[in-house]
Amino acid sequence: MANEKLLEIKDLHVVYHTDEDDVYAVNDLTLSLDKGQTLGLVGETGAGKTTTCLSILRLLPDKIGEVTGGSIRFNGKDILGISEEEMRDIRGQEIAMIFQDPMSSLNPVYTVGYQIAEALKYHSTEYKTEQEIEKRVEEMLALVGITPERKNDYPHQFSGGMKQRVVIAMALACDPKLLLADEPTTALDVTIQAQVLKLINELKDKLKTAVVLVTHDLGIVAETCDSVAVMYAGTVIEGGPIETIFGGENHHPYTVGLFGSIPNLKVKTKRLSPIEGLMPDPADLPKGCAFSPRCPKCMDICRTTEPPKVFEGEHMIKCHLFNMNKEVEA
Amino acid sequence: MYRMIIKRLIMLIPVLLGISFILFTIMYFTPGDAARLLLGDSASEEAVEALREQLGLNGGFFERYFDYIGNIILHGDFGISYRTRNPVFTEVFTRFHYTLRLALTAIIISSVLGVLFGILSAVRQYSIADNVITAVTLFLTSMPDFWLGMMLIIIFAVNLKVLPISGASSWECFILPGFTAAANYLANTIRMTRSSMLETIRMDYVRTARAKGVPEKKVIFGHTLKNALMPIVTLVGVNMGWQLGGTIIIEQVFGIPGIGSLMIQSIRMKDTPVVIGCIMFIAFLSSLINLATDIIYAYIDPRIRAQYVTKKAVKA
Amino acid sequence: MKKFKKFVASALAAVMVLGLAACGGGGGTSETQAGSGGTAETETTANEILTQETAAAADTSDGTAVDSGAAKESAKDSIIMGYTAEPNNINPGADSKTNAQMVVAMFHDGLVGKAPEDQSVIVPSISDTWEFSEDGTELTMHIRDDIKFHDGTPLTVEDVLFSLDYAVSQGLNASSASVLKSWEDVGDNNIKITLSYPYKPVLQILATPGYSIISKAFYEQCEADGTNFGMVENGTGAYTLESWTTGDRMVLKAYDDWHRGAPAIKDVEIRVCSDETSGALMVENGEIDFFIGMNNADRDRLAANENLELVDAYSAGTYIICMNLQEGPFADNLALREAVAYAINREEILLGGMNGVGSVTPGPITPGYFGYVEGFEPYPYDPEKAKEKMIEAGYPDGIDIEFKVASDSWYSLPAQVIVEQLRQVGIRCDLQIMERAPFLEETQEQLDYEMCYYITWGDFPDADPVMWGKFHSECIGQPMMNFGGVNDPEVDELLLKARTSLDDQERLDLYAELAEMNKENVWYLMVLTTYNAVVINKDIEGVTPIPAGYYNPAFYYWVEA
Amino acid sequence: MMAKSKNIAVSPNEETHEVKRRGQIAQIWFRFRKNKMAFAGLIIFGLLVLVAATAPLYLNFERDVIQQNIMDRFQGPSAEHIFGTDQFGRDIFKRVLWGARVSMSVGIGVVVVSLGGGAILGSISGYFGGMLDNVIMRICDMFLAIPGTLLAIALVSAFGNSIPNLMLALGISTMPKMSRIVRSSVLTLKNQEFIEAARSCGTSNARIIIRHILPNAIGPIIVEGTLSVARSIISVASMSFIGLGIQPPNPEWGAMLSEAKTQMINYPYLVYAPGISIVLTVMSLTLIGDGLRDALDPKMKN
Repeated sequence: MANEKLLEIKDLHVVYHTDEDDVYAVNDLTLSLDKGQTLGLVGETGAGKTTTCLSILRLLPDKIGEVTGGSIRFNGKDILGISEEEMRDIRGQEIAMIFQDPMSSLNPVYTVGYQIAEALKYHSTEYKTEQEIEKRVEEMLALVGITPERKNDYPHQFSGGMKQRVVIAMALACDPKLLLADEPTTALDVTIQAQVLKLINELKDKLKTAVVLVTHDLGIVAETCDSVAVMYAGTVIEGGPIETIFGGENHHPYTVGLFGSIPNLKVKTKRLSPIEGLMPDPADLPKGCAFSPRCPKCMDICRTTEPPKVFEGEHMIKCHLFNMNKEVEA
Repeated sequence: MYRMIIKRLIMLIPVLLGISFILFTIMYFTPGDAARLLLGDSASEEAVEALREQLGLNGGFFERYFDYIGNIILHGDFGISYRTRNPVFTEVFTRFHYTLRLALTAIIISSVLGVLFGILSAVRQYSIADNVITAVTLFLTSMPDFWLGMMLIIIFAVNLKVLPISGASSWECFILPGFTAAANYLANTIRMTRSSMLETIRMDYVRTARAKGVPEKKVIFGHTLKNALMPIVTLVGVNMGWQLGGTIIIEQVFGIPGIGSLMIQSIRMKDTPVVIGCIMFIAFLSSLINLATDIIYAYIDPRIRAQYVTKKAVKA
Repeated sequence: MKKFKKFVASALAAVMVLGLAACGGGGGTSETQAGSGGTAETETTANEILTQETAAAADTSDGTAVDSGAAKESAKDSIIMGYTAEPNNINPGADSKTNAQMVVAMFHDGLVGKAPEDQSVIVPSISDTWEFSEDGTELTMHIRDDIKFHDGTPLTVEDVLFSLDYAVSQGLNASSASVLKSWEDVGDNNIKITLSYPYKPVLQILATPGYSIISKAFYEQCEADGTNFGMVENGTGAYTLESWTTGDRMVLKAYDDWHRGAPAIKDVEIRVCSDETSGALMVENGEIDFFIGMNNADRDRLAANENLELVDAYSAGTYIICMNLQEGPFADNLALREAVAYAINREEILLGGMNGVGSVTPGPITPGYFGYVEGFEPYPYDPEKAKEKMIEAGYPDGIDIEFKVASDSWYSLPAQVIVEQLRQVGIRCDLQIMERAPFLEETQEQLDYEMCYYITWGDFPDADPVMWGKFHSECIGQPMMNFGGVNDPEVDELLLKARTSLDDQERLDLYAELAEMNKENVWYLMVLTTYNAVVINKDIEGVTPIPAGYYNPAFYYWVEA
Repeated sequence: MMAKSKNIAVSPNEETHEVKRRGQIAQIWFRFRKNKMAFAGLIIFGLLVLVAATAPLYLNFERDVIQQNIMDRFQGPSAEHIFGTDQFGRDIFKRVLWGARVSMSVGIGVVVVSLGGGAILGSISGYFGGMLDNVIMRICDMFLAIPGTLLAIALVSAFGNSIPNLMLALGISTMPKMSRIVRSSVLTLKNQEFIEAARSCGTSNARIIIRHILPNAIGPIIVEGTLSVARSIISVASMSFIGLGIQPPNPEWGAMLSEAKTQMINYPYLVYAPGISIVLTVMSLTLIGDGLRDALDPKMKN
């Protein structure tokens, strides 16, 4: 089971065409996820995490966002190649997504019950009649800890945390094989964050759903994920099973920086060490390694040549630092 | 809800009084003598003077104004038309239904076509259809309505002879004027629908709906339109209000004996009670329509409904 | 145009018929006279008619003058008439405008009526016989006792006396009311009207819709219960008012007991056309059968339409340029007025301003009206002479003047041509196109203008009302009257003489003399007169030109459905 | 003493604003230029303005524009008269060209009146707030409840018919709307720090409004002003159409249409050129206005 690949992304390129420039949001991204596993997608804001999720669902903004290269395989099927009809069947039923901001993810003019039922209505083979759907909605609400009577309430009658539970209920209503959770807790209070995460974890175990958890909170990653991919400027710069990222010796300077910039209660640090500088403008990426302008260990080659992917078992690092002594992918 | 309605109605009173005062002032200072106009060119000075006395045109400004407004407040009497000697409201009501029919035709045309083309334009953004619609919209907003009316008459009534040129005797008579009156609002509605749709289509909840695998049609007409409609409802309401008072020149072009024609005629004849009566009536109606719009708005948007219905805030 | 030619021909015929009738000792009754009207050719006839009408009328004292369309078979019994302006009300005395008077005349009768074929011929109506006293100051009229109002109540002498009281108290009759001094019941269903002075056209006055006979009881009833008398009717006329949707239409039904015979056309609808253009299109498309108020711009097109006919009547008015004689640059500056007279080119004004419809009229009286001066020569168009006169007037470098005109196209368009012609000789006009209300107030009541362009108007085809109103000093400051401000004792005297004379030739001479004086002094500059054409479906017969515009469908019939 | 401290405190403030604004203008221009439609509008409008401004160089008002040649009336379009001649035999093309002068200048005049009045009322209302604001805004409400065309008609009837009166009447009838727009701009600015700063230095209210608030509120005002000119050109034409606007022989487009109204069935060519001129002008102004709005506030753009 662990070896069965559910999601495989290869060399994905996504460009946003805006009025002024072309924004290279995802560049040469490669990822994979096994069934029932949890992948943590980590990176700063603007690193392309959300774009990656949207690409998987093929929900990039119409006319603006475009996949310019690479492939996404879900359950062995090339998602980018299938028709819109087929894709719609996958959405909601096989892949579901939880968006970052629960406040705006629910349609204000429909009751929450209706919005959960909707996913079932269009896909589910299991819940067909109205009663079955109603029952399932109530079941789902109960599952996420909301009294089923509230299904007729409108979103504005719920608080943020409750809304996120509704969103989760909605996402899981059809028992999807893959759940894309795009920073599901960022917009929430810390206490509620924990509840929501716990909920996702419980449900994942219960329903055997694979999860892509997008976050920039390494603590969460450590708690929930089986593997991790660190993204920077639209590409994965380091990835592998959780132990290789949180343990191990060799890390990408950016990952090091990322870890350094969060307070650690166990290790006494005098002060946090933030990464200097800002993410490069994705419309105007620097030559060579995208991280080079900010990299404390930057070398000449970094500014001219794109770094190769260096593998160390399942652990991958995309950096010139490790290029000399490790096997290099062609 | 009722409190809101009552409050809004009460707030209307000072506005109506203000309107009456503004118009009374303007009409007072307009040259020309209503009595002379009524009797015609060849009437004698004495006859004119007698009529002037009879109509109460000889008093001072404030005396006449307070007389007028006093009658409205105390007796609900809006006076009689100097021109026909009929009560003002008889005059207004015999004309009003024409304007109402024109306004409704226009509003139906502009709303239905406006929303449809607006959606089409938004859904197929940057397509040929979108560009054509945008161009037509721009053209419609740039056209003086009377010129459009003239062109429509030349094309449909004179050359093709398929529609009547003027008058108000059958429903066909309202097609050309309806289109003419609708043109500007049609353009507005298209623009508004388009931008509102585009804005809503980008909303997270629309993405959520798509992520659930909701069919595109349902996404557009359910999730997006229902939200995008809200500003459009307001626009339709405002349009309706303006249509009632704004078809003056179109009524002139197409010879519809509506309230606009009555007002122009009354201004020319210095028929002050009718002018003020008409405008107060229109202002009152527009306010009612605005109120209705707000109620409809509340009906569509549960968030606003909640404000009026109950104050209970549900916390998790 | 076809119709126009036809009626010119018939007018000529009328001259001959009338001549015969006169020779035959007054044997002619009104219905034997063929259609005539206000053409230039008929003015002499008009005079003759006036001399012999009394005798003619007296001969029809059996009271069975049947002259309505009833005598003919009509192929269709309904008609839709279009009018560009709706009456403000149908109270006989309240609204002097043609549109109101036309409708009033359909509902009511006067003491006497007019022959449908010829407006200058007086025929019996509510009064079947009448007689003037020797000195012409007393008129005894017999009132028919078999006439009923629309509500079925019989018409009495009391109603007639009341109607005269009512009529003279109405503003619009002011100019004519002074002729009528008193009226009384003299028994045997006779009334006696005493005149202030001998006045030949008094029967013409009594035949205008302003002197309609109304029901006293009905009027008092309206007063009592607050009904708006201007929105209802209870006359004795050919039609009754079925319904009136203001701003849209009036629906009329024939009154089959009409004493002039049941009208052949039973249902009449008077539609309000928003403007001249749409009215023209409606008559073209057959939406209406009869259109009054045609714009000259549409004339050629309608004339060419083989389903339609134009019925042309000379307008009852003459368009005039007025220069303020009381104050401003034109007062006391004859040379400047002469400069204007030489500067205008009437033909161009007629073409550019009226689309060439009508004719140039140098004299003060409209063709077809009693008092029209034939062969009257105006100042020739001579810009060079005009420039000389400008120097003579003391304005070698030209002059800036204010030119006021009412906004209706038939005033404002010719005015624009005049402005242009005056500019050529150095008179620079500031053209002010005004709403009618302030225009009338400023130009006619306050005499607050330098130059304006307006119209004279004669309700009935006689020179007196027009000439008296325009030239008599007592009429200064009265609307539609002497707004030029002519103030000349000699003129006043001549006017009085012409008014009270019983000798037609003397009157004609006097009016010719006045016309000459007007030309010499350039008080009013007569420019043109136009046709008041109605456009009708070619299958309607019986429509004759009526200069004052009081068309009555009671006399019409259809030859084909 | 006061004056001195003002200099110290305010001048740098103003300068920085100046610098910022210049940068903004360049940015706005950049965004505007990228908007092809708006730029096309600007070019069309520019050409129209050029035609209007230079008309006296190639046309003689008396000889070409108002002189009648009655005998040449209603000549259809030909090489000599490309849009034909009107009922007084005047060349329609030349009149339309000259009409651009009249239509545009009156249209702009109307906006100057309404913008001027609106800026004064709106800024007073927004800046001082309270009772004054309430009174001004309620009066605006009353005026807004009266249909604009009708108010203008009534005002022109009252004032009398002339170009200044027409501009005044149309200006007054659009003033309430303008006041509201200015007021809302002022309201958003009034509590910002730099205004507080100016106020704390004792700058007079009038100076704050004129030097600090209005220049910063200018964006939406310019947009509204541009669109307003477009609407005013239509309003002026409408007024002329019903005979209450520009008086003959002055060639204004609406007045030309009004003259053509009775003749349009026989000579439809009379209504084409003036109508299309109006559409073109209004369209170009609308494009510019919309473009400016997008350029000033890129967030608004879809």
